[in-house]
Amino acid sequence: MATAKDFSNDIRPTWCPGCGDYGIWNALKRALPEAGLEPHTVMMVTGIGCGSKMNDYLHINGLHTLHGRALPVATGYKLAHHDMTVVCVHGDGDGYGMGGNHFLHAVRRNIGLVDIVENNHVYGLTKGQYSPTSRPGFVTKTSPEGTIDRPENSLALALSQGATFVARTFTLDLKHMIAVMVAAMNHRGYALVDVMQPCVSFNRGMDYDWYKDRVYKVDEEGHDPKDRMMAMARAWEFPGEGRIPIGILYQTEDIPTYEEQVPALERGPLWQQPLREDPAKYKALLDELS
Amino acid sequence: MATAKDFSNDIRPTWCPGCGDYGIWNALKRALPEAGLEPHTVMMVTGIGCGSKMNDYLHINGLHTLHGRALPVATGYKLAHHDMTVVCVHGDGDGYGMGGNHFLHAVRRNIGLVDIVENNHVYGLTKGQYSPTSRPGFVTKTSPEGTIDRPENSLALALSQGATFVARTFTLDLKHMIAVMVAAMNHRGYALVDVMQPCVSFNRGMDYDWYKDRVYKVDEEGHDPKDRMMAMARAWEFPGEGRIPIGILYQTEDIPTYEEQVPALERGPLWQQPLREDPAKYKALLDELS
Amino acid sequence: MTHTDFVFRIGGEAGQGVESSGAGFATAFTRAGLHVVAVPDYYSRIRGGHNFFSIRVSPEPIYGLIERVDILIALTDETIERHLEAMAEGGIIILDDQSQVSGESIPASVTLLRAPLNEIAEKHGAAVMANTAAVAVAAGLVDFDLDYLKGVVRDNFGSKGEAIVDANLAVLTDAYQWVKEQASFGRTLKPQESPKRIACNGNEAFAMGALTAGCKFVAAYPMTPATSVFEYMCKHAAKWGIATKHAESEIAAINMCIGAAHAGARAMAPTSGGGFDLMTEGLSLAGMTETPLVIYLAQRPGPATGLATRTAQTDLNLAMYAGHGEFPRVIMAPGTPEQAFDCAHRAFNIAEKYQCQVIVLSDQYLASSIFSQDRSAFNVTSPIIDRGKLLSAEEVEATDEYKRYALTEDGVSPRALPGSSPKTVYLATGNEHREDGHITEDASLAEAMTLKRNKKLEGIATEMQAPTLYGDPDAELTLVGWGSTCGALVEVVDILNAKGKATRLVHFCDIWPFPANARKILGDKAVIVVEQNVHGQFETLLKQATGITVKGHIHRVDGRPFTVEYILRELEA
Amino acid sequence: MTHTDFVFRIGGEAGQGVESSGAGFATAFTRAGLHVVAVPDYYSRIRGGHNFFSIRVSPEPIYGLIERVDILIALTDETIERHLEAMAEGGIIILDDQSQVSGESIPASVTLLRAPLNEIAEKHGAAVMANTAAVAVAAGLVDFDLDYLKGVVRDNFGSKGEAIVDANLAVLTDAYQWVKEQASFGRTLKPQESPKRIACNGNEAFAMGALTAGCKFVAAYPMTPATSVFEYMCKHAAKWGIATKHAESEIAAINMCIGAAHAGARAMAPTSGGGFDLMTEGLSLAGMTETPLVIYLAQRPGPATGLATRTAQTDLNLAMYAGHGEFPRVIMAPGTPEQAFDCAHRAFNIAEKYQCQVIVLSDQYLASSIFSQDRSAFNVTSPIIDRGKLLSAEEVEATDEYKRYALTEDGVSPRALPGSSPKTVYLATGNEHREDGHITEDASLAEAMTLKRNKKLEGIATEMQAPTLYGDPDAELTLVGWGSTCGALVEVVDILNAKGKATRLVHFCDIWPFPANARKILGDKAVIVVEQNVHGQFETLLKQATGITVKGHIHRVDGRPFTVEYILRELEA
Ligand SMILES: Cc1ncc(C[n+]2csc(CCOP(=O)(O)OP(=O)(O)O)c2C)c(N)n1
Ligand SMILES: Cc1ncc(C[n+]2csc(CCOP(=O)(O)OP(=O)(O)O)c2C)c(N)n1
Ligand code: SF4
Ligand code: SF4
Ligand SMILES: [Mg+2]
Ligand SMILES: [Mg+2]
Repeated sequence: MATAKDFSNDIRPTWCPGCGDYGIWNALKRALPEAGLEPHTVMMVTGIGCGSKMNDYLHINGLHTLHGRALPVATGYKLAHHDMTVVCVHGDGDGYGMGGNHFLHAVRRNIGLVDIVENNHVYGLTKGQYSPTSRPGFVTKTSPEGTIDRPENSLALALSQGATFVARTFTLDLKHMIAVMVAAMNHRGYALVDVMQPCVSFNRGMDYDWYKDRVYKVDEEGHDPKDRMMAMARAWEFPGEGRIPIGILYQTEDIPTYEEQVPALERGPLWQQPLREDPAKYKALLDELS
Repeated sequence: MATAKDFSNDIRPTWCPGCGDYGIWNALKRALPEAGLEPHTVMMVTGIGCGSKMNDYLHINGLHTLHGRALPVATGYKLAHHDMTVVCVHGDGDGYGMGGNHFLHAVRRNIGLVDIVENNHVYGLTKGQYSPTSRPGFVTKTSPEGTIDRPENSLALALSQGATFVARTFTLDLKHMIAVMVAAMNHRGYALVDVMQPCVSFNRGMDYDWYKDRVYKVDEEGHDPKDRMMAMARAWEFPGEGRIPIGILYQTEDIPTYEEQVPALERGPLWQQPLREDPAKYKALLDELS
Repeated sequence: MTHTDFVFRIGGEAGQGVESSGAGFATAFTRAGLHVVAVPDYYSRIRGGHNFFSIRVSPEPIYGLIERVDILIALTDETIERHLEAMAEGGIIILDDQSQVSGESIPASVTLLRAPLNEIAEKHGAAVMANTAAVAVAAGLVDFDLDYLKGVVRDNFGSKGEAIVDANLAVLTDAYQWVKEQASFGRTLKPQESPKRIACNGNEAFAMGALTAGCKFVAAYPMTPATSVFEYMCKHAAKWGIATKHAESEIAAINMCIGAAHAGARAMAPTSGGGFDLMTEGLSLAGMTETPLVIYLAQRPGPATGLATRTAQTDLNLAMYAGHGEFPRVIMAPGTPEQAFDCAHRAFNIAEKYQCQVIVLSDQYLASSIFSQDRSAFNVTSPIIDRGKLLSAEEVEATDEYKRYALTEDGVSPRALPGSSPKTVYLATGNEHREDGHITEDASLAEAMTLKRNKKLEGIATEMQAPTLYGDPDAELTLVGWGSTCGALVEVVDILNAKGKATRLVHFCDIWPFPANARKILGDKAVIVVEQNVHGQFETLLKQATGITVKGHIHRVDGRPFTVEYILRELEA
Repeated sequence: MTHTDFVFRIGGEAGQGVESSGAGFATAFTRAGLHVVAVPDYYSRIRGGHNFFSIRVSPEPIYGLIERVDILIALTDETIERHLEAMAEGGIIILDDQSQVSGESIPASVTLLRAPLNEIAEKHGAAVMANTAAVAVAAGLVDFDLDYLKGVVRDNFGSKGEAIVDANLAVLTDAYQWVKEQASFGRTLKPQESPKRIACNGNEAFAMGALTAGCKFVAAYPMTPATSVFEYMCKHAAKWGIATKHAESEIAAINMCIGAAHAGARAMAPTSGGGFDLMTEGLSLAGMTETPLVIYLAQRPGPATGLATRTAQTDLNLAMYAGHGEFPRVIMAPGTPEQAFDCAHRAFNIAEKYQCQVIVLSDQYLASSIFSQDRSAFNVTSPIIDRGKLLSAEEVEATDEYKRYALTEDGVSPRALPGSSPKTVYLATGNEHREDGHITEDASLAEAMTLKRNKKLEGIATEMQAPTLYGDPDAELTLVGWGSTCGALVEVVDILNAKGKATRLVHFCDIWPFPANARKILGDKAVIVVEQNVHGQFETLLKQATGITVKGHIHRVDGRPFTVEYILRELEA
């Protein structure tokens, strides 16, 4: 089995000291091997943002794409190389804002990939504008009077579209993070992992203590991850005034993944299929047009 | 009060004979005046698709935009001219597919506009490819083996994001359509009206009878449109194997609209504000940089 | 001027079978060894309106659309009104005998043939077969062997069951018989011996090219006039092992293609201008990550939705310059289905050899017009497949400190596919990067990488094919065209040369990098550039790349394709 | 060569206050009547790394960035390593006296001044004020009046409370006093009488221009280096009655702008290349519906994410040609904040007069470099506001059968705002349309509308300003530049002319439609084009528009701005 070291490289992250992304980084270095993966058996697809630089700081196959486009790139990748484990890592602005449409369609397709969203409720890399998950009234440079957009509820959105794995975790709880990530990596289909991640530079109102005071583990409160309505009720708790549920809110493995159903993939991964076919088939193409 | 005739022009719709869009057209011509509107007090913003041609066939202020972009155009319009009633009309491919991200963000903003989606569960104008709401297994030119995308549940999506008005109606029930549309036009905030619309050319499996056999009125079955969980449960009924709920699934007017909260609009509609300000204010701009 | 060609035109409402009849005619004539150019004209609507299909057929080679109509099938009365002016002397208009058209406005030189189309159709089942009856009447008028039409009916309706086939065959026979007793056109159209041909439009040819080039992944969002390329790939996907994804938008489509191509699948995204706009950020990402991609861009008149079902050459500049930042790209604009097929093969090879993006620029006219083409011209069985510096399994094994973006002399770095070995784990990023793929902001590395990427243009330039020279090589008058206008221009050149006005055509298929030898082929004489846009987009590029003098140009911007006559008229003006 | 200017450079990690110190210095010097050019150099990260700010100041006018550093403030040891090479003879490096830097590698001509920066800062509260101490030390070295820095501290920290202000003031005083007793730079920097100036970067100037031009609606998605234009508008929105919308994407942003502009609000979308890509379909819609729009496109090196915080001139072609279909557009590339301000005013007027889209092309260098500018050059109070053929309430009342897209001689149709009257109810569509706005597919109407829209270019062309001629008008050597490179080029011209090498500069702000009089100003001599891209994008346009001979070019493509020396070196090479 690989170890965290196998996934490490010598590049020092550019994140601010204290940034919640370090926790996610450490969790990934441990979750990946724990899920039985090696650097060349995973493809980590990221978007653009602070946290999307994740694959620059790992020894792993990586695609660092465009702001908001991690999911379609990952979908194309998965379809062409479906025995690779595909893990997306990106920010809330990236995944839920710019990438919202890809998010919703990835969910309903149940494409087999892990979608880790580093949710710091702000745009970090562009220096602190409000994000789709920002709390109402959040004062930023693009909302000097406080935001008036109500926050997006991404877990509820995923559930509403029949997501097969919906989870949340918190960057200060390494064990919890690892457990949730490993479960996601072993899941059949699309797995959403929303990570509560403090941004110490631009979202000081939501610091580690703020989160610590609010998070609670759903599995310690009799939650049934097979009950979609219960999951929805938990999802609606946050964003909100009260507590923040973490853990696996919902999971089912009864739904086939998208890639399981694509006829072309029955003969094996696309990337390994020969480019030339049985010569007899070619004539038929011309006959169709004759 | 204006009448249907005031909203009529002499252009003959290009829709196929029997298309469900005719019913929506007729309903609009009656709902608009019934809601107290006149051709110059409404802005009808449409996307691209069969049904999006709606404003070409009405005497009304219209903006016929791009595929998927009706909502942002309408949002900009509303912010600049907020005493105009803004009504979006577009197809399911337009509103829920290409425009999915705008949809989700419009909902959470509660921007004051009516969003009528002509949901024929197919792409009509491009001649019959499956849409995000198409039933599983639907055979089309882009899904010769049947679709493997699970259908989008747009009403559930809207509810998941705190929509303040979520309704569905059916193009064969003119009275129901008019009632729902008028309620939407009078609603405070974003109002989704999903219309079950047969496409007689490219979705023959879902013809008038197919819908008639399935639709039922939620208000006849003790539905409480103030109960979000109940609304969600109804929303999850369709797309699905069973019945199709129609009527107002959820409504609340307790949430302020987006435009009510924009400070700049306190002095009146943007388009009527003078372009020049009190001369004294200008010097301050230079002082800031001095 | 005597001519040996015939032009049939079928007009009616959308939904009346104009399209299927037109295509069926084209197939039948092609099977009879005749040359065919068949051009549809549709409104952006599903039913109603006025659509028509012009089928030009000739025992001699033909290449383009002309305006004259010999036999008009008027499925609606409006058809007569709209096309009367185009009727040839001695032309015949076929209409249903129940039509209320008085015939008063019909000149003496044109015959109005009132045929019992509906009657025959209804006799055998349903009025929807009136178009079948009309086609048989048209065939009978020129004494065309009915067996060819019967064959097409069998093929087209075969999947709908024996009963439907039989009914249509009966309609054909009755209508043919009827006309034989009633009327005939002055000339006849006989089958002839000839090399085997296929009848296909540009989209089918391009898609067949992509399929046989080993394209394994297609993501798209339907958009006229590119949709049928996608649909062709979907139709063949299961059997050929191609993953096709009808994506949620063109943005998703291009990014899915990037993912798939990065994995190692030959990937393609077909679209039109508006969809291409949405793909341009992704295009830029592909440029930065050096991901091979083929984009099929079928033009239609814009801006915005414009004329959705019509034709234009207005997106050359878009294809050339869209996508932010600077990276090499390739543009080809095939002039015929045969060239489209060929471009597909070349596009996938060039994309992989230079790890770049190839845009094949088509338009609605080429995309949906049917041309008879020599079957032998389509090398489906053994096209060259060149994946460039893609590392083989053995090469990967022999690798040591793999660098995906190694600075090389030609700018092309050896490419290992992720997952192929623990030795070739790497990052690809849209940020500026080091040779190993990781992010850098170092000034000299940034400069080196920028130059590396753009250096690839030099290699690509060696792949570009010279423009085709046609007509009198020493002629004073040179017409220059690109893309789909080729056919009409060839005929213009023939006509002028036949008239004694020495003319030549220089036609560009490969457009960017601008073919180095173009300047020599063009020579020093001033030229006239013919294209379907207002701004003279190709003209600007031509002047810039060659410094040649352009003494005039012919533009058509109403969404309709160039006809031979249109160009001749403009040349005279 | 003797010089009267000083270059200060502050280097350190992101988060150490490099940015605020640099900007504060620029303001203080400007208030002292001195000329300032202050240029930041940042990494795309929030903390750590190595950022620096170069502040050039002079009693004489200065315009560009130079490479020499007189006084280096090294907040980190890495700063010394990186900038040692740039140190002038007699230069001084200020560093903290606790630093472990040995000083061995420092040449004798450079002084290492170990100052108790942290000590002083900590004495008054916290180490974060070390940069304040360093600035005071630098000021003390050139005997610059401390009151100016005190004023800046008061303004900048005022909102944070008296205690913080006082602490910083105490740090300033102590550090200044300390250096006075320790060291001094050879020359001194004295305040001088001068016309009132402001210190601002290109983004602030452009945003202030937009604000005072009556821009009422801004929708954007944050993107470096355009973000601060949006943030400026957000900051002033409540007070000035501007609706600003941080949208879900650039696609949403441009389409929101189209909606708002259609309603009658002057609307603007600021972005950078990748965001602009996403806006291009909307741009095309605006072209078709003839909706006035202003887009501010601040360039940075691509493709894709490239070097997100650095500079380039690589998106000229993108601005020129992106968006499918053909429609008129305007491109301006201001060279200074003053020009940026002016362009904003002109852009909104031209957009409304011609119902077209104006793209103002900036770049990271202009966007974020601070220049002292004469206050009088900024006509904030009474700019011309020309809304063109926008119908007044009375005109609307007098209307009869209003046609939004009436075919007129100049291509511009009278524009009524929806809702203004029952008489002016109309449809605007991205499909081809009739004069009344409703959809058409008619061929001749389609042609007429295409020509109408593009006809507007002729009117627009009359609005384009000639390029600026600077230096010796009869010089043999002509440098041509566009956009932000202006300042460096002006100084190059001065230096060469002073050296006796007659040189002139032709600088373009207005780029498209290409200024008609440019050809005359350029004359017949061959030119050298200076720009920050690989492909020579402006050079191509210049040749195409003027036919002029370009005998050479200077490109810089490492993401760093041109310095005066860089251009001089390249000219010599
Ligand atoms: C099309 C486009 N628009 C804008 C940007 C600029 N941009 C870079 S990162 C970012 C937001 C980052 O926020 P988030 O995704 O939440 O990530 P974080 O930095 O908070 O981890 C933006 C707007 C971009 N790269 N591309
Ligand atoms: C960017 C873009 N991509 C594709 C198209 C082509 N297109 C036009 S309408 C349409 C789909 C129509 O489906 P829907 O929105 O459901 O409307 P309907 O025709 O069914 O009423 C598509 C894909 C387009 N106009 N723009
Ligand atoms: S800005 Fe916020 S999210 Fe980005 S690195 Fe710093 S702390 Fe982390
Ligand atoms: S294709 Fe379908 S949706 Fe479009 S007009 Fe015809 S019936 Fe209506
Ligand atoms: Mg974030
Ligand atoms: Mg539809």
